[in-house]
Amino acid sequence: MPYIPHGADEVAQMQAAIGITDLEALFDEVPAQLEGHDLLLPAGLSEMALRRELEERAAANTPLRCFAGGGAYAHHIPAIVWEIAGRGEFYTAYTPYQAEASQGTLQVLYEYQSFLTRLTEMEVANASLYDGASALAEACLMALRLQGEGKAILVPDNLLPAWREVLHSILGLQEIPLLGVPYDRQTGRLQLPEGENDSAALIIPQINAFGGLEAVDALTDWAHARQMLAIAVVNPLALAILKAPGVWGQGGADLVVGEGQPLGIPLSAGGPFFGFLTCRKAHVRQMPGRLVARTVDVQGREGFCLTLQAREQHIRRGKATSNICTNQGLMVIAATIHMAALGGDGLRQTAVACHRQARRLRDLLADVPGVQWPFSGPFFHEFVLRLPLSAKAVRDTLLERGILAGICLAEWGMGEAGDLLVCVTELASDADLLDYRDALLATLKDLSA
Amino acid sequence: MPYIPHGADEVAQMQAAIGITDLEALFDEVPAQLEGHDLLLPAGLSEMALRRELEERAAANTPLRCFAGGGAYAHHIPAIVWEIAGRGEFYTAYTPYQAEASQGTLQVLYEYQSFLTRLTEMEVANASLYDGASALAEACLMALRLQGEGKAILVPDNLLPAWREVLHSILGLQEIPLLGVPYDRQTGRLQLPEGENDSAALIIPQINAFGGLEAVDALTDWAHARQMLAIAVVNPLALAILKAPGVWGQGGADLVVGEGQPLGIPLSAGGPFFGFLTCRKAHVRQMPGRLVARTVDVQGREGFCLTLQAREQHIRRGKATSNICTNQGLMVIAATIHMAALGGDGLRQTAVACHRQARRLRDLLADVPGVQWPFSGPFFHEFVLRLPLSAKAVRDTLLERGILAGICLAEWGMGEAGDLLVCVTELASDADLLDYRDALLATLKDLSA
Amino acid sequence: MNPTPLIFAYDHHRDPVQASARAAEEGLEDIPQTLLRGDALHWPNPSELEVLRHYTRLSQRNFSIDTHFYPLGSCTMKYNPRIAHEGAMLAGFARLHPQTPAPAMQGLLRVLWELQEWLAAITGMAAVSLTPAAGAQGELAGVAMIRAYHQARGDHQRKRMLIPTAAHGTNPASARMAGFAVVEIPNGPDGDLDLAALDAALGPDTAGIMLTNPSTLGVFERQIVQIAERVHGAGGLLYYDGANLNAILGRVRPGDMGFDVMHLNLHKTLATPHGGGGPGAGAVAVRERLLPFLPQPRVARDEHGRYHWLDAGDLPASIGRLSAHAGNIGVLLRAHAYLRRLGREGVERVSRYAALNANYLLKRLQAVGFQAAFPERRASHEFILSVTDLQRENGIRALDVAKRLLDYGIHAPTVYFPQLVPECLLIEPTETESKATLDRFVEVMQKIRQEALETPQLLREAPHHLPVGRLDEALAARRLDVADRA
Amino acid sequence: MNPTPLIFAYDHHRDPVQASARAAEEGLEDIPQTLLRGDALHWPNPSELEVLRHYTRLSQRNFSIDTHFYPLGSCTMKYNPRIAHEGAMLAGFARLHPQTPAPAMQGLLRVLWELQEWLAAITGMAAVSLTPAAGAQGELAGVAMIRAYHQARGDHQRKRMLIPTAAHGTNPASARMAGFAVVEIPNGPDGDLDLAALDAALGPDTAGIMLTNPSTLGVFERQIVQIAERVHGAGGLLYYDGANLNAILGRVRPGDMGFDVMHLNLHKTLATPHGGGGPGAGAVAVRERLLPFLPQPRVARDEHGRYHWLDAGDLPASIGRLSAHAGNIGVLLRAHAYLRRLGREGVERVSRYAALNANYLLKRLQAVGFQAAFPERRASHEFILSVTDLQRENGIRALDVAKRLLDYGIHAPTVYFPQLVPECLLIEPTETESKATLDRFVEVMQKIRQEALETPQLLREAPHHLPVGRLDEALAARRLDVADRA
Ligand SMILES: Cc1ncc(COP(=O)(O)O)c(C=O)c1O
Ligand SMILES: Cc1ncc(COP(=O)(O)O)c(C=O)c1O
Repeated sequence: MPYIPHGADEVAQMQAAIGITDLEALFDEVPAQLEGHDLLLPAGLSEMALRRELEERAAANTPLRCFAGGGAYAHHIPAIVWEIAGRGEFYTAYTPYQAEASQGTLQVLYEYQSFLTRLTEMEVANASLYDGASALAEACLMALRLQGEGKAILVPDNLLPAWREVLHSILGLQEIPLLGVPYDRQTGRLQLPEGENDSAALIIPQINAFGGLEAVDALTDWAHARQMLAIAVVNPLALAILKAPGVWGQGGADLVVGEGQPLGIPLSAGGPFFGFLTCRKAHVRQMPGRLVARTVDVQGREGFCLTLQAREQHIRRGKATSNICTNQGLMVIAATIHMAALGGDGLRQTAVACHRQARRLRDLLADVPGVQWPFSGPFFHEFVLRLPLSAKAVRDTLLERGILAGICLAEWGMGEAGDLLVCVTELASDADLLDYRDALLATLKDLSA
Repeated sequence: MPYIPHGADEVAQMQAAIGITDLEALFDEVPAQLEGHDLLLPAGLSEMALRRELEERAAANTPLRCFAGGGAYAHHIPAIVWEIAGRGEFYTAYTPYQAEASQGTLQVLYEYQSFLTRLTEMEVANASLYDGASALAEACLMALRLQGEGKAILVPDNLLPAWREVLHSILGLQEIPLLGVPYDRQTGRLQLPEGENDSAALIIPQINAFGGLEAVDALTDWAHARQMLAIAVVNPLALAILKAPGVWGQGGADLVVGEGQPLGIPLSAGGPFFGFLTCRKAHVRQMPGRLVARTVDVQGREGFCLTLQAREQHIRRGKATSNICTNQGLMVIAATIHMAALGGDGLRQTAVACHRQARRLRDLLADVPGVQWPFSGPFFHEFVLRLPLSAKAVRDTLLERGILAGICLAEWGMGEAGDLLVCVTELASDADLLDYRDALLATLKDLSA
Repeated sequence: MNPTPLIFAYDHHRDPVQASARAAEEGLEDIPQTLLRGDALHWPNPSELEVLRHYTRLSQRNFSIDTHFYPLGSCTMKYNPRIAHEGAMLAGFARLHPQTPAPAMQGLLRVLWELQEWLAAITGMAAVSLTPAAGAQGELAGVAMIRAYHQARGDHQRKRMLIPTAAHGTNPASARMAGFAVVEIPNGPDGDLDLAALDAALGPDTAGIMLTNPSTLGVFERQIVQIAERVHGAGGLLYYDGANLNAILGRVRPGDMGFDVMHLNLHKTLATPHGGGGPGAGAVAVRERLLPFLPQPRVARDEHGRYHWLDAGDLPASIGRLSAHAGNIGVLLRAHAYLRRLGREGVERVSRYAALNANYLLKRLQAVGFQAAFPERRASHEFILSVTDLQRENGIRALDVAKRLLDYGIHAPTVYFPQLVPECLLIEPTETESKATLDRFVEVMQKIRQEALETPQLLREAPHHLPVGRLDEALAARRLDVADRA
Repeated sequence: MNPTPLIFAYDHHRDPVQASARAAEEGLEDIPQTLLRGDALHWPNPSELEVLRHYTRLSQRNFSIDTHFYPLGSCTMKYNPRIAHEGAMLAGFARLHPQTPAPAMQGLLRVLWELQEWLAAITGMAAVSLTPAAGAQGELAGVAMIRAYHQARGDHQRKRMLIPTAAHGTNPASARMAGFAVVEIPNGPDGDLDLAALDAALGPDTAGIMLTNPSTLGVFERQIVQIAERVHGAGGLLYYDGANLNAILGRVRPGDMGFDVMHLNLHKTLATPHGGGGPGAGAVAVRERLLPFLPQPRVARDEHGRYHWLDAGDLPASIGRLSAHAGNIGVLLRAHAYLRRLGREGVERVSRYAALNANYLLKRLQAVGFQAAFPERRASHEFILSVTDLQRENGIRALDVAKRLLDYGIHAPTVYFPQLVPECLLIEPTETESKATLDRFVEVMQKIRQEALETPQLLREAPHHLPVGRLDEALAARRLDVADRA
């Protein structure tokens, strides 16, 4: 009996203690007509057979050198990160409600909060939300609580399309108006909406869906000038080199959210990742999600515990700041170890390496005939390449050469048919970049022949 | 600086404390002519580059379905085994000389000793030797200490050839006579030497190099009748179903050794494995290697510590029972977890499954034209197949089909050119057996064409 | 004797150069200065050993399933098989980019498709979407589908969601987040729902009801068939909160009880780990009539046995996307591995042994003097004790019992939930614990009961044997030190 | 509060049938009854969770590098990089059967070949065999090669091996195991070898000398060039015990000091883990003249860059095979990964920082009152303190200091080795520890010194804060309970 320890004698003794002779009796309060349906599941496997099957399934996914980004980035994760995060004491603990028996998790979460506030230059970070996109939806709801309900949210058209969809799904349930903000077709960067506007908040993506860098200072000031909150959406790795949202413009962004995946989380086909959210202390009572605080015990020894739980559903129920309960704890533990393992220098070096390799690839591709750059302006580690042929056809052909060449913007309903969003991280060696160039050259030749 | 934590200020402070201004000064006692040679090593790699290289090197080893045995066996290892054995607290501890700070390792070793004594039905097990073959050499030296020096050891000709080589290498240094014991060409089993014999000990392999089962009761009694010690060499997994050496014949074997690898140790191209050695309590003072005992602390609480250290080199130096110091501790920890994870039932089921699948394959191969069984008689999970062609040619061709078909006895200097030693374990599914049969059929056809 | 400093203590100042000064030399000169970070990041630079040692030692300050009995009610802290972790971490899964075209991820898609099928079989529902990241997001998806369903029928007035008072906090929070008003329905003294109150609440504005069965009171709702009839009769739909599915796994299917939509907590019922607070997975399952509204993406199989994603284009009536990708895939892989390992027989066994352990524990704890909240009822997979007797006697509260349990190396049960039972302990042993562990728990509880009566101060000041004593939560909220500042 | 029972306590008696009764039904009927096990095996049948919990909890009862500072002299307890573990456990390595033909294991053979080359470069030797399983087996191989060398030259009378009194116990034990008689050579008061005693011992029966440099006294043997000249002059060979190689790694090559043969402890110098007592790897390196005698197998590369094994057939003069396969491959993989990560620069840095840490610690400990065994000498990578002053004062022994250190969460240094320095502590911090860790060690040692003078009983009864107090080793040997009987 996999995972059930009971021997026959033990079952007999336990039944006797309960006063039954058959385990079926334990279900005598269940109306009979509800039971006894055939369960259409296959037979169980031994662990040995299961491992073999898992390995076969894993092997049925083609290994590819990854040049796709779009909100999920292939990075090196130091071996110690999952070695530690996978330790049973972290991996199989529950949410740290019993603080004294959870000081390990709690201190890690406190350190995580500290890392994130330093990275974003904000004052408070929660202990995670499901992912970047849903974190953005939560940030919008938080902004509306701060700004008064009924107002709109300004959503950039160059925000990642899946993120825009999530905003529509979640905020749409409360019929919150979402107003698009267009981008300049030459630069891919946001165009400031003209005229009056009494929306609650402006979302500012740094980087945008094309990998481009926005004029974040001006955008922040524009929002603040109109009594809007500025909600920054940032790549946490990029913040090692880019200006922290806490100091954007005159006043800094009010809320900062992002996808934590670049901080030590495996791509894993899109999840589990984690969303982060940081804000100013003044707004903490409207914050969704868990918070850990440093405090002392009865003897005055330092310790950590959950705090401001009255914001949360298990206390406040229908009036909570969010319905979130289980969050992405283990991902945050891994991210904390990852941030520590890289250290400040390593984080910066990684960001720099990503960008340097991206620039190198761009330079190499300049030699490829027919290739264009639809957008001018600065970028971080990701850019749009306009191919003279269908980007989809090119991408699919490159798969056969073991390369995931990028994301076809057309599949996102953006850009033109030839547009490929290409991302380069520190994982790509110089040889990989040359291979990419050569494979692209060959493919363009083959496909145009 | 990989793995060295010192910042520049710290180095400066430390130098000041020492009273030097340059690290080179720390080596001022080293004669100058000894320093300054060029170190011909490649430049260092980042962890990222190293991981990639390691994966490439691993991938440069062909994945094969394994039908080779000969002292190293492919078994399923439950996921928890290395998950726990790899925990830093086990993985990076030293030999448990400081008992109070090593109760984890010590209790595991005590449990290991208990498992092994129960498995072999002996009274004492040491805490490991390097591998099965070197453990056998140690057992022979121990037998000579017990029986008086100058005597010979009887070494079966059907003991694994590498093990015989090790005996020659190690015992040869002390010029100990090793006398071969022949085997019957029909059965592959040992033939009892005739006439007088005042050797110190007889080695009895169960299973022998052909996978065959020996008449262990008779062999043990024969040895004892001549005042020899009986040294059993056993496969620990097989002991789940085979008679324990402690009860062989009238008196039971005196020393039991074996290769521990089948108990949860990855094949890893041949090591690290571990050798085990069990004996009767009467002989414990001649035992090589570490021993853990249960005892109590100052408050009467149960605890564990190393014992009878006076047998060991760090106390007894040149007169120790062996020169062994570092042994195979972590392998023994893994083996203990493995034995616990399988449990008594699981161990037996595994042994049964191995043998059942081996019989199945033998039955399937009966259909293959030209194939013979050179040896009659019972076997455990391994047998010799006589092919009508060079076994080497067949094996090498089957590699291309992803199958390691077995071991060519000719490469061991045993048997005939067509002899292939085939091992089947629980890892082989019924489909694998059919694939083996089909691949062999096809290969024999191709090669004879 | 070894307090653990924060990671920020480890700084060897390897590289004191101002970050901004380095931009050009590092190859960032194409990025305008105004967009670059000005100050250096105030981060530590620990060595790899320092990191490893720091977090390894911190890990040892946790209770966890792998180290302690953890009978936390409503949380189903069962064994999380390690093989599932090994499988999910295989490079072939862990390194897949979410934008990989389907032909290059057939292995994964097959796993997801099978999991959809199996969850449909387990729940007795027509179809499944795996995307919700946890139970609460599953609830949100579920009630959003109820909303979409009514709206698609032009039934716009159905704005009220009925929820038992005993329900988990996420239920009302999710309903509110989906734009519903919440109406609370009380339970009767036997733990079952108050049918009269239900009738009174039902009406043309009823969108539906959110229930879990067995309920959060640890007993099976015996009137479920009648409730379903009445709610359906009033035009409402039934939502099943799958948190307690372990109690009936492989035995009773929510679809057969009359539920229209539900989520499963894969991180409870299907043995994926809690990770100190997540990640979970809250797959949703629906009857036929809600199928068009399922959140996307989902996985489909074509006639050639090839797998592909269904997304916005394929699912026009979908409530949409709840996260940027396809949900917590790594968790789904683990749940799939668990189901594959157990198979049909193993799955059926789960609820039987979960119930055995709970009922055994209940009986034995009653025998040593503890009061059950519903003594006349069978326990489901969990049950409630109330220590109001100890409170009356000596002022001992559920919290004190909980903290004292920690001293004995046992994680505390859930306390003060459900809120309507005073001084309650909600105890869920799960099927993966042995009789010996349960017996030790009884022995410890008996000892604690005696301590509560004889040396109550011992409980009030507990825990005594952990790295920290009882923490000052009031001070924590007042000071609000939630980040270590540089 | 939670003593951990033995694993044998977990038995759920799942299958009470007598083993032998099942033989036929299981498909073992082809094996004669007399060869089968009669009784059932007296083994537990724990659940997977019980196993996981039991051993996870036991692991927490260990000190280890990953959790504690571990300045164990002569053992080089440096950080064991985790990436090396990950690499060695890759299926492509871990599942290789040793009898895999060379063309199907080119990846592994390349790694081993490179490691041979790199170790030759590091040691300044001509060739390397990786097969010895640990230092002591390396020593045996080494002295066996010395024996083979003399015998090959017909020099049969060379039966005596010279070994300093301070040497590690394995040196004389290995020499004896190889058939040599051992002659001990004393050290002078400054730690260097007594040259007069050496001269007196040298003669036509001298096979060689076994040395380590820096010696086990923690100082560099300054006369090494002279020693080599004299031993070589007498027709003997020099064996280098590589245990202390970390002190000179990348800086001084044993080959340049005049050694003919040596082993390396990869589990010390090359950062492979100790695993609670092994496995190690004791690769041997030799000068040209001993090359023919190296133990087999070794790896060679042909002109096409293909790798293959060299074994008995290729190496007729080899001392032979020391274990059934090619040594502790998994350990070798880890050592290779470490060298690959560090590269030339990193390797050179090791000895510099190992020496910095040791000398810093020595100076600071002297400053707080501890006595160095060789105060006039530089420390190598380690150094010796002697607490005879505390013994005289209060009867405090090195052991008491060691046990008290455990209370402060620091693993004890090596004590009573080398045996010739009374009440000694051999302290080796290694290069991977930070200044902060060393400073804390000094602080704790200072506190312990004070305790030794003021409250000596505290030390004599230490440790106080570990799962067990000081254990009764005499009772252990007397009772000899070395296995739990069924
Ligand atoms: C009864 C009940 N419902 C819903 C939830 C919410 O599930 P999740 O934490 O996965 O969001 C929980 C979780 O504890 C629960 O116990
Ligand atoms: C100086 C010295 N020589 C030799 C050895 C023996 O090495 P091993 O334990 O690897 O056999 C040791 C191990 O502690 C040692 O310190």
